[in-house]
Amino acid sequence: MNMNRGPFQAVIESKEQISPSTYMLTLQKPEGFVEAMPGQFVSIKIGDSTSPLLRRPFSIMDSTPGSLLLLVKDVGPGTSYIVSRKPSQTLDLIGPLGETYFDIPSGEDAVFVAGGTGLAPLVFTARKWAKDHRIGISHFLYGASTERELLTGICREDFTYVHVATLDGSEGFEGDVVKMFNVLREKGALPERYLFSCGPAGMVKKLMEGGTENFKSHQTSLETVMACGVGACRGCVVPLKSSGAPVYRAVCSEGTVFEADDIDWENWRE
Amino acid sequence: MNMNRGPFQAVIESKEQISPSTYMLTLQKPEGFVEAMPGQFVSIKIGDSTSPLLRRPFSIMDSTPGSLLLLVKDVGPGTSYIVSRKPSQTLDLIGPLGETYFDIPSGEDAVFVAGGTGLAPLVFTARKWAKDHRIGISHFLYGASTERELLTGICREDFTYVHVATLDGSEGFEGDVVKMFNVLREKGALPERYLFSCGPAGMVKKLMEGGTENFKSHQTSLETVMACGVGACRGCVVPLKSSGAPVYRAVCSEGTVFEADDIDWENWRE
Amino acid sequence: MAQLEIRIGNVTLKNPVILASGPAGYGAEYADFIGLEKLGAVVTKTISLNPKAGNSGRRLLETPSGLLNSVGLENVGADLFFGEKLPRLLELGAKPIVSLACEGREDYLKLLETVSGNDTVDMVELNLSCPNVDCGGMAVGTSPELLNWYVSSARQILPGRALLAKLTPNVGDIAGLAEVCQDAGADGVTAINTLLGMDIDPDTGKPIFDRVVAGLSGPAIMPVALRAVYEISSRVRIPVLGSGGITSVTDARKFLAAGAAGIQIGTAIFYDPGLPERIISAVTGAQQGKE
Amino acid sequence: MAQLEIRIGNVTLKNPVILASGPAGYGAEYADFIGLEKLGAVVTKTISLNPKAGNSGRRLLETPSGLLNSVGLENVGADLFFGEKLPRLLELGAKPIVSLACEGREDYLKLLETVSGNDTVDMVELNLSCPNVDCGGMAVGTSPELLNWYVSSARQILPGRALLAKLTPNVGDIAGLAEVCQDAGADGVTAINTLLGMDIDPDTGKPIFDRVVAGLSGPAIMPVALRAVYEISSRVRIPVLGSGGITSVTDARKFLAAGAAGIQIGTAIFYDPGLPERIISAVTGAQQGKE
Ligand SMILES: Cc1cc2nc3c(=O)[nH]c(=O)nc-3n(C[C@H](O)[C@H](O)[C@H](O)COP(=O)(O)OP(=O)(O)OC[C@H]3O[C@@H](n4cnc5c(N)ncnc54)[C@H](O)[C@@H]3O)c2cc1C
Ligand SMILES: Cc1cc2nc3c(=O)[nH]c(=O)nc-3n(C[C@H](O)[C@H](O)[C@H](O)COP(=O)(O)OP(=O)(O)OC[C@H]3O[C@@H](n4cnc5c(N)ncnc54)[C@H](O)[C@@H]3O)c2cc1C
Ligand SMILES: Cc1cc2nc3c(=O)[nH]c(=O)nc-3n(C[C@H](O)[C@H](O)[C@H](O)COP(=O)(O)O)c2cc1C
Ligand SMILES: Cc1cc2nc3c(=O)[nH]c(=O)nc-3n(C[C@H](O)[C@H](O)[C@H](O)COP(=O)(O)O)c2cc1C
Ligand code: FES
Ligand code: FES
Repeated sequence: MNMNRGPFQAVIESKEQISPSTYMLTLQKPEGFVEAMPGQFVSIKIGDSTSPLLRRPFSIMDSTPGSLLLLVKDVGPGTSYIVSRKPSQTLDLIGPLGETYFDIPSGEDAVFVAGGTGLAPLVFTARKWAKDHRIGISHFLYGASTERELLTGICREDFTYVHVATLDGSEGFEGDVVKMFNVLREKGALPERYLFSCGPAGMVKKLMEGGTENFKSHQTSLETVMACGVGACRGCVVPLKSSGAPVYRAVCSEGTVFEADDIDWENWRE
Repeated sequence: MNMNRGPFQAVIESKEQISPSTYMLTLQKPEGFVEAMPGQFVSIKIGDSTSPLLRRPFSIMDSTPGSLLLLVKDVGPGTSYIVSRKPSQTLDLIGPLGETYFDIPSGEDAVFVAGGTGLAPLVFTARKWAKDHRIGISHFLYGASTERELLTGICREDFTYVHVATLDGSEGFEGDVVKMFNVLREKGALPERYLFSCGPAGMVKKLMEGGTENFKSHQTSLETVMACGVGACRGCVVPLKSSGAPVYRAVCSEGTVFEADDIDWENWRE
Repeated sequence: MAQLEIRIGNVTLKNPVILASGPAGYGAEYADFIGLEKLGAVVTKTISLNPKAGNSGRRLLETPSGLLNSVGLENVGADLFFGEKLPRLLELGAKPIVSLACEGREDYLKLLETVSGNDTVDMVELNLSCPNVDCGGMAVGTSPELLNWYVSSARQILPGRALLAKLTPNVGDIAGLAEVCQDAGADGVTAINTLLGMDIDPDTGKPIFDRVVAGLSGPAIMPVALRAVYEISSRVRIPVLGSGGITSVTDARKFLAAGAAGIQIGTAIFYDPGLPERIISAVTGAQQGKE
Repeated sequence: MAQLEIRIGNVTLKNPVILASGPAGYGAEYADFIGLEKLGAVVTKTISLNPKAGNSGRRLLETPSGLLNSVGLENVGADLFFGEKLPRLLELGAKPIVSLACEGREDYLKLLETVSGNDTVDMVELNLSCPNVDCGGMAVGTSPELLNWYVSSARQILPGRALLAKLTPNVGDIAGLAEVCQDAGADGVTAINTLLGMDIDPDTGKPIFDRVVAGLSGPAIMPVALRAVYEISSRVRIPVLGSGGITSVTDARKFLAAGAAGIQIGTAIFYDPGLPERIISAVTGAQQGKE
């Protein structure tokens, strides 16, 4: 049976600027939009010009009965179009996309680590699991360059502990989020059971180098450049570790969530 | 000596919608903008995307010491971008472009015929000549499909007589502007001395078929698709009547104003 | 409505609107977005005899109104294709056209034998843009001799099946090569595959793609594709399917006016999956005089 | 700053930023918008021995991120060019490169003699994309034999002048043709001229342009041009000038990284006449390490 995954014309309910370049968009949930799982995303058409051409993917930051929450950082023409849209205007989106999700056995404690807009899928995950009474204690580690770039204002309630790091020390720990992770881990402040990360590949790699092997599972949600978003074009792949011939997995349809240890980080060039 | 013809970042002072799809834009005159002549135009860059790619040309509807007036009809992506710009935002323009102008001997009577936004250069012409006490009696004939599309509201003061025609008869003469021209001419209501026209090529052709040979001069401002706007690319040409090899003239730099009789209308495909 | 049908060899497609090979994968991936059963056909992702992992490194880059891809024929191989992917597409009610890689001669002949043994396939498309080892990595489709060998081999091994030859535009005279295909027994040609392009990381000065060159598709190449279709259809008798930057109902009309019997849609479905059905409606409407 | 200079044959250009032949006309048309004296050079509109009126019908059509043109080498002819246009450009302080049409052999030889008699010209560019009567209207630049004849004729008649050969991309192996030019005595090659494209009026179903095909330029073709430059510069010893869709400082950097000694800007000046000078500043800044 086919699902209705769009394209939908989703009406923007509200738009809030939460950092110099980042906006939180609340969309009216389109009729027939399938229930979304943590780690899933939507893909948005950019206006009517053929340049930009492709849709742009965005993690779902929350999905309530009536609305969808997105966090969009303005980094180029596509995101700039999106954040220039006004309440009551629409966005053309398809979704939910992504076919692997963050997962945790009921009642376990969790550590979440995010950089930049990597916060979005982790917030959705924590909210959903809290609602389902699935999660124990949760630590959220978040890094930004300065205090003004910290997006944790929108999700302090969603985790048991929120730890922030800024490169310039303007708030919280001085340094990057991985350094903070290592310090907290060495102090024994983090339950080393389930680790969930999302952010630039560089961040996740460094996280693993610092030492994540004690965790039972380290799940990470990846980002690559996408065309179809549905597993058809094979453009968004990441290499998995393999002894023989190379093995690639599509982030859109065989992700976005991977066990971090399975990824062949050495051979992945974003 | 070179002139400064831009690109200028012209600030939009105000925008007024004067028909369902037509807007009048008042721009702050950019510093150093050369004095414009009747029949000249500016060419506007369309946003930062490469699609649309080319600048779009617009006749100057008035040029006062402090401002430039444009009349823009929303017919596609470029004009739609322009009319979506808001007061205090800028438009990137070059100009004034065009190197032949409407001309009349001092004190002569004139008949102006326009269709659509062809009104713009004729209004500029009439205003400028009125200021210079150059013109005698002036008749302005203007056609539109319905009363709602008539743009003559903005220029009733600029001509001695304004005659309007609508295809559906919702205001003024019922029929097209050429039919009205012929009726008025046959009644002897028009001084057959100097004729100035601007509009679709079809309109000007029909005007000539109806009979304009009694006029001493019929000057028409033409529109063709342009790339450079400055006579370099040779893309915007119209054919002139010629007994030997074909002769082409660039509308941007050898126009926009031509003696209508010189144009080889038969071989011009817009 | 009957005129909507198009005929290639002895196969009839119910309308001229087709999904191009590649962008839509094996078809099923797009089942949530496109009524596959409404289409004239779906050309499946090019398959090779054995599975292929595809290219390493970056695979996609957007360019002005275009897309560079270096997927590198990642595909599941003939066994899994005929065992799973094709049956799934048939189940969805779609009309498949099976795209075949023109690799090394030996594998190619085995692939043709496999197709020959499968009676659910009545139309194939030869992807003649594959780089070929026998000819220094140049596409098979740039050499008249190779073209002739690949097309006539398929003709021989697959008698009675409709045979499309998909041409590469990276040649001097595409219409001449279309004639070669016609003479070698093709029932139709598809034009064009992607243009060769590349991009460079301005910071490092290094090519973006591991294999340096990549294929350019999308609206940017539409004028080139339209010219190819126009030239080819004035030179061959067999039907031509147009491919390359078809992005709107208007584009589809232009290709049909240029002489195409049908059109293939690729890159556009990424951002506008509703386009194929809109084209079908427009063409149907036009044929019924209610345009 | 000295490294900014580039050398082609025995001529030095003060920087690698050049206006491409055609879009800027004879240069003076753009004097109000571009500091022509700041550029490495200005390639003037291709001239033929006799004046040419150019093509009838529509000449321009915008396409997605591209431009189709069918100007058809409208030009003032050699006399007026050397008598008026060239002196005017020199007056403006610009460094001219004179683009020559490769038409019928007889006229071409006379044109070369005319150039030979003018000592203000020390660099020419042969426009090898002109359709040639001797070869059924196909561009001279698609045939190795014709290429060789046109380039070596110029080499003979213009000894001591720097000689650029401008290649058409509408061929299978552009790098091979660049080698032919090198062997025939060219001091450098320019790549690429426009891609062949066309468009159709969807209402009438007829081609937009009287001559049916037209040349595609602009950002749409950038990836194709970059690939050509990369391939050519790995195959020839002489400098390569990149042309095709250069639209930003970043694009310019990419062409230089791909092996181009210099870059030519065409279509982009239509909407962004400030680009050439921005590229010069960026390249100068980079070379002085203050990027
Ligand atoms: C699964 C997934 C989830 C994402 N979630 C978020 C989110 O919640 N919030 C957010 O702000 N951003 C998110 N992104 C990143 C976002 O998609 C890019 O920032 C956006 O596509 C940039 O487009 P642009 O036109 O503004 O910038 P561009 O200048 O076009 O590109 C800037 C960078 O964005 C990336 N990018 C460009 N095009 C694509 C594409 N078609 N697909 C994927 N990446 C592309 C490339 O790395 C590129 O270098 C996500 C990406 C993926 C793949
Ligand atoms: C000298 C001159 C003066 C003009 N004055 C006015 C004016 O005062 N007010 C006004 O509303 N319009 C004027 N126009 C027409 C205006 O330039 C077009 O409507 C506009 O370019 C359309 O662009 P678009 O992207 O909105 O539509 P598109 O969909 O791109 O094009 C619609 C039509 O506009 C014309 N057009 C498109 N691109 C160009 C181009 N680069 N140059 C010229 N024409 C083009 C073509 O005929 C095309 O079919 C003038 C045109 C010229 C040549
Ligand atoms: C991601 C991608 C993958 C493709 N894979 C194939 C393929 O496997 N076989 C093939 O014949 N063409 C392939 N193509 C080419 C398309 O079928 C089509 O011919 C080309 O993209 C031009 O059409 P378009 O501009 O509509 O995409 C691919 C194109 C893209 C963008
Ligand atoms: C309107 C126009 C006219 C052109 N005329 C010529 C010409 O006379 N001679 C020539 O060698 N190239 C000519 N060209 C090609 C350009 O020089 C350039 O090689 C091509 O347009 C690709 O570069 P671009 O994308 O930067 O424009 C012309 C291009 C355009 C758009
Ligand atoms: S984006 Fe097409 S397979 Fe993932
Ligand atoms: S637009 Fe270039 S010559 Fe007129």
